[in-house]
Amino acid sequence: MSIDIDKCNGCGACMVACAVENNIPPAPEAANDRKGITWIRVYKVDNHRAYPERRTAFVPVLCQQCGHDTPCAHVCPQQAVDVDPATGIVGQMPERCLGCRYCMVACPYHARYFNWWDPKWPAGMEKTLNPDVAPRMRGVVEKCNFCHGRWHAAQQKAAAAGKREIDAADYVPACVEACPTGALRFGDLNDASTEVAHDAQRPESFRLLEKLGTEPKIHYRSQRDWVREIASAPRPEGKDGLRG
Amino acid sequence: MIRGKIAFASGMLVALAGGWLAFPRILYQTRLQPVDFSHKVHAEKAGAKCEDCHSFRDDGTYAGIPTLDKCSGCHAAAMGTTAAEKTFIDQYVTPNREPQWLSYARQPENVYFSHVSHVKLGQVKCERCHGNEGGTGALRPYQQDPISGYSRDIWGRPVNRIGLRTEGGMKMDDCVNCHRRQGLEYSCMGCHK
Amino acid sequence: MGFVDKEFIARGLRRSSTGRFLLWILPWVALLVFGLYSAGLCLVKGLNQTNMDNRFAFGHWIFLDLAVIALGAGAFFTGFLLYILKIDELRAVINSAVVIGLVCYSGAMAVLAVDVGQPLRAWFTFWYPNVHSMLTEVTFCISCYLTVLLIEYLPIVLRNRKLRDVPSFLVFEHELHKLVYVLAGVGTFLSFFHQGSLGGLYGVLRGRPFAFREGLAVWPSTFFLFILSAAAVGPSFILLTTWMVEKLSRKRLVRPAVFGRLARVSGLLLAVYVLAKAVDTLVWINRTSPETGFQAWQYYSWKPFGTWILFAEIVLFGLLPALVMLTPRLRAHTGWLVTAAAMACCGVALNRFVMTVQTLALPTLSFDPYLSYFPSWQEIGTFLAVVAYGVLVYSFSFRYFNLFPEERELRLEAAAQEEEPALAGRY
Amino acid sequence: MTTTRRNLFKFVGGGAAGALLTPAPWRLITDAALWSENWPGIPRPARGEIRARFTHCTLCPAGCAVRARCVNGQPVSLAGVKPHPIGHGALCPWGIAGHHLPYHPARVRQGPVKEAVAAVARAIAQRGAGERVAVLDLRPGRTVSWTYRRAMAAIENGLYLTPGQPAYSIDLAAAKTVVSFGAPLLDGWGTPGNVFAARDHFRLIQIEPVETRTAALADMWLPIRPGTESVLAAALAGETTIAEAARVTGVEEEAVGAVQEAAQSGSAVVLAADPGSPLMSLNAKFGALGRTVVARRESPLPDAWKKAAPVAEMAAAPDGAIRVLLIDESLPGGYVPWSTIEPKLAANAIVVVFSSTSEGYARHAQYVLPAPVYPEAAEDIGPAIDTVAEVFRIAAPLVAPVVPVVKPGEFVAQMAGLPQGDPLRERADAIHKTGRGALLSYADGKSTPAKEVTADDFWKTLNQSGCWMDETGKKAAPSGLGRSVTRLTSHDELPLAVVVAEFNRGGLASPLMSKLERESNLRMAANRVVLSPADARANGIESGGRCLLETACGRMNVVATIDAGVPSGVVEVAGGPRMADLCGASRRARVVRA
Repeated sequence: MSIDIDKCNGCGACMVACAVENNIPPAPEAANDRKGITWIRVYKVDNHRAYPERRTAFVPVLCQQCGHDTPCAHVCPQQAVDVDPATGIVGQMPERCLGCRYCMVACPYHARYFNWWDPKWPAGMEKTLNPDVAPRMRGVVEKCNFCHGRWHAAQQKAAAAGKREIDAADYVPACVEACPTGALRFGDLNDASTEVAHDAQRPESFRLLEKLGTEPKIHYRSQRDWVREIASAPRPEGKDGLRG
Repeated sequence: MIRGKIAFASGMLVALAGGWLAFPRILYQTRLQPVDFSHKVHAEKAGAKCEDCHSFRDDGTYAGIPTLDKCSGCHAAAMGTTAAEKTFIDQYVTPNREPQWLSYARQPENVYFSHVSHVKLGQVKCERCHGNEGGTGALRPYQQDPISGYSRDIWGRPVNRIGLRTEGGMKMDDCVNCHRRQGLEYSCMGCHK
Repeated sequence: MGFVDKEFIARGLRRSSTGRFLLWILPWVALLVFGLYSAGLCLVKGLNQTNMDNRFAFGHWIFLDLAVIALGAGAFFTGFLLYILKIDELRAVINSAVVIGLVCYSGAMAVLAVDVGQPLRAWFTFWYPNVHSMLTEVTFCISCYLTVLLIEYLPIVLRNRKLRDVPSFLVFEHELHKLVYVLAGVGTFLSFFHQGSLGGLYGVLRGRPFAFREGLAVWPSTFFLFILSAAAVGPSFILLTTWMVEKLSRKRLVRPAVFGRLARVSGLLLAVYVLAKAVDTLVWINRTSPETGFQAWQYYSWKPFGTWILFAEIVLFGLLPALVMLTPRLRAHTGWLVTAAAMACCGVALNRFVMTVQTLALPTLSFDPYLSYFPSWQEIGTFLAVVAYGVLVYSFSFRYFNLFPEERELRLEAAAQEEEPALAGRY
Repeated sequence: MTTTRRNLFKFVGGGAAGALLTPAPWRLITDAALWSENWPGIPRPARGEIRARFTHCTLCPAGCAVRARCVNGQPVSLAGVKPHPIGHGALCPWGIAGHHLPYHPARVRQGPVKEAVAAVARAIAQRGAGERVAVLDLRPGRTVSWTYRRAMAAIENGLYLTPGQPAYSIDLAAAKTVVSFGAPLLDGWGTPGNVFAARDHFRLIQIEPVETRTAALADMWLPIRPGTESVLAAALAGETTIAEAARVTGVEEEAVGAVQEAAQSGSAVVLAADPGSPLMSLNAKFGALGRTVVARRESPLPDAWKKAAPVAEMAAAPDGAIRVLLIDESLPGGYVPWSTIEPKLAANAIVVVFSSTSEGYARHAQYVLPAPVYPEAAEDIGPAIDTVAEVFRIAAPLVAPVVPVVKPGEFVAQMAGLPQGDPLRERADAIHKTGRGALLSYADGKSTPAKEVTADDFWKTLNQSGCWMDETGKKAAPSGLGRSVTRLTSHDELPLAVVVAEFNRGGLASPLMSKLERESNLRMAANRVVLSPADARANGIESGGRCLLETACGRMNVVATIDAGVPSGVVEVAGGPRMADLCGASRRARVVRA
């Protein structure tokens, strides 16, 4: 996936679409931005300056689908996390997870979320749940998996046509489909002909905490220098500028 | 001392008897299907083929057990003379009430199973998993494990799956075994949702 | 009840009256009940009862588990010294050590069971183990070692005055005793491993450069540091507890020589540990961390965790107690001895704290805030339950079983000394 | 003595040993784990046939085309319609979760319908001479709006009131430069898809006191002192010197010059946060009229509807004259502060509001009647502010109302004794009769000339999968651009200027909005304000602290966030009815500790 930060206006459509698609319940009253569940979260990032030099950018952060010794996958004690060799997507199995949260500690991108509460929808709203995704139970970890429900549907459609390979057009994650500004793009990075593969090659393209060597598969890009800075490690003097 | 040994042995005996004989009986709760339906009759008399009712939709999804309108198509009025049909028409067709069929082979919610990819791509026969349901004269009672909510067909007949025939169950292990043999085992996400 | 109670107390040992004993355990029982209640809340209502969150996924439970298990290391290490290295003085404290070990490990396991979101599935780790995960290693070793401890605890129980009446028990106990060397060996092996993998738990986190360490083969340096530190403070903790029991029961339980020996072992290992830790830290600051793009200095610029914490961990609670315990003159004073032991224990606890809490508090993404966390009363309560449980198990063991083999002799000697002058006067 | 007891122990021991050799314990352990995977309380999503249905979103005047993914007819997710010439398949977060609204826990579920009908009838009958019956239509330009106007024409002394509706639309595609005075261009203004499709082709100059989402992505953001926009406008118009403007507004001179240059370079357009603001008259100066700012076009009407009450604004209504006020708040739109409405009401006035939320006028009305919510109601949406073509689009209901609702249109029509009928159908037929334009079908993206389909097919397609468009009409210059508003009454004793930084139309929003407001800090919750460190310090407020937002009209409990990105002397707030009522005409406030 590739993300153009200069296009993102931080509307949050991706976050809502994701929650709708993946049957993520609305948070109970007690939840805050550290106990909620947002498989994709758009962070408000700024240049640490005061008014009027302050400039803001919006950075959608979802599971970075790390390719090389995936931090979460190799710490899970009971194989609830795996990396699909075919797609490279990091899968999380809520029904295998025992909720030890070791994977959350291991993830540098905070892209994993724990079900602190039982999933609850307002009366009647459970009618609007997506049949292609199973709701999770309390006490397990979950995360973005590029809308595997849609992946299944695409496969099923292909199978009905007697094909094993899915048609790329049939498989687009909810956030990408929902993005009104076209900041998010999705495709096969290994296929040089795709848009995303091309985006990844651009000079202004970067990945978060690349030096950790986890080979994330989300390629961000921005023309603004200070925005590209966010890819590197934190600088303490900046911390006052951040809103918790 | 000898009395002690007897005590020990008898205790063991009781436990063994309970665990092997009584437990399997009390574990499952048995329910009857709402309608006394005969695949046999429909196949032979009506000459229906499986896919007439258990059909695929255009997007590849599987319709599963047909809904009432499918039945009403023919059974708007009694076609035969059986009591079963009469009750079916009186209780469901006329009031247009969907019968609550009990699905023997319903996988748990977290499983993604695509019939079309197994039947079309994998060339798997229906009987491979469902047995000869289509040839039966009556629907067998539905057995469910109330704790796990699994149908007994999913788990397989033996309570501990000891001495289970290769196609005896539809638990994950059974899927995995077959997929392994064919080298079609990719990732958890392949079959879970 | 009273007379029954008396019958259970070992011959030749003085124990307080049943009434006073009940008085002593009462508050602990109360604490236990409260703790069980808060643990129940976490189990029934879920972990939303805690103050942990997605960013502080590990909380004070994990920190204290690590600390407790490190302190409990006394059990395996004393066994190792006694049965494998044949340091015979330690026979005086081995029983006590076993009980402490048992308490620490079983307590830690209990808390872990509350800590995981789905305890009913915890056994999946045994059924579908991921061999690459340090946590798998920990789970296997700890649960195995817990069984070992139980088997080691059994003879102590069976040697109880009343239970001896059952002949078969006596036989069984005797058979077990033959096993003790094997058990000590197995226990040592298992413990080395899980102490290590507890360290590995953090060392392998390449996503958390503050914790990430290089090492040998699959084991990061923290693996070995944890083993060392645990082995070092184990004896200190035994020393500390024995001393406390002596004070509380107003009895002499072991000879001074035993204290000295424990202190020497502890001090020696601690010194080695401090050295290793220092080297490791330098490598980490100058190589490991910068290579991941994180300058080590910035970890310590997020208040309150300044460099002082590094100093406290290595020098104040590491080097200092090591020196004290290694200097004969200071070691001679019980005061110094106990203080040093206590400091050593604090040092390791602090190390576990840094590894758990500071690791999570520090930001990884440049737009992360620096996080703080304070446990909820349910979390604290749950852990107090473990403390209470520990005190109770130990109190009962101390009352009814012979934890300190030397205690009887020491009493007779003391009595003899009192009678001396009278005899002298006769002739 | 203990043989019996000991044997009992042995019996139990044997039992335990035996049990381990049976399936029971192992099976139970497994079952317990399986139980934890689907234990009670986890809902089971309904399975069934999955099909796409189409409608239009009525949550804002943009009326984006929507493709709903339905399971057995029940919508489970919404998305835009990709091939759409205006929407380009984009939806905003509110629209994406719109299908949750019928089940919203805070929805108004019942109301005193009979009593309301009786009370209104009585009041109309008994009202004195000159006492008015008024409908306040928060979303003018719909077909039902015409029903109201006809009803008000049918009733003597009827008044049809709106929050004000621009007589123009903006042709962004034709614009090379957009000078926006705080219009949330990239965050809810007009039709999202249309704006973003045009975004790459114009230069955006955002003139705004704080850095909103729009300012953050603008090509040029001019931080301006709140309330001094008119001065800058005067300078752009050449009515004052640039130096003077710079002094008053705090915008650098060269910046002002640059804006002037860009604006005069042709094909520029000036936008204002309030579409009716006098700032819009700048467009005449820059020759935008008829090019980027064109006359708004409404789709054809049945001739029978010509007898309709004129459109008036609340401010224009005589004081103390309104005896009966019916407020259609079923669709959130513009909001007239209560402080503006109150003086217009007669002493014994009856206020009836049709709404699904208790947040808006429900707080002031005697009778609150439950209105249908999207996607329950059959509505149509007038052209959006950035729609140049003539359009007619129907929001076909996707679910049956889940609570007993009152349709405001029918209520008013009955009250006024209008002839029965389906206005939407009548209008559709009228449009079809003209034979102009084309019918766009969403299912296949095909567009067929209206004259090639029968009236019934026309109606069917409009309701199931499409809209009517006519792009052939000529661009005309709008009239009455920008009304002169009553001077803002400024309360100088209040230290802080209120700036609405979070665009919020009010009305119900999906519970999933918690993802944006509470589970992340992406959007400002209604009860939050943002202050500069200086002002926070001055009032002893710490970040996350509870405090009171005080204005001339009242006070409100809020939670403060401190951000160095906010200029001192400014308090950022989230919009919405409560805030509108709180601020009233003035835009100044004070924040104190609670």
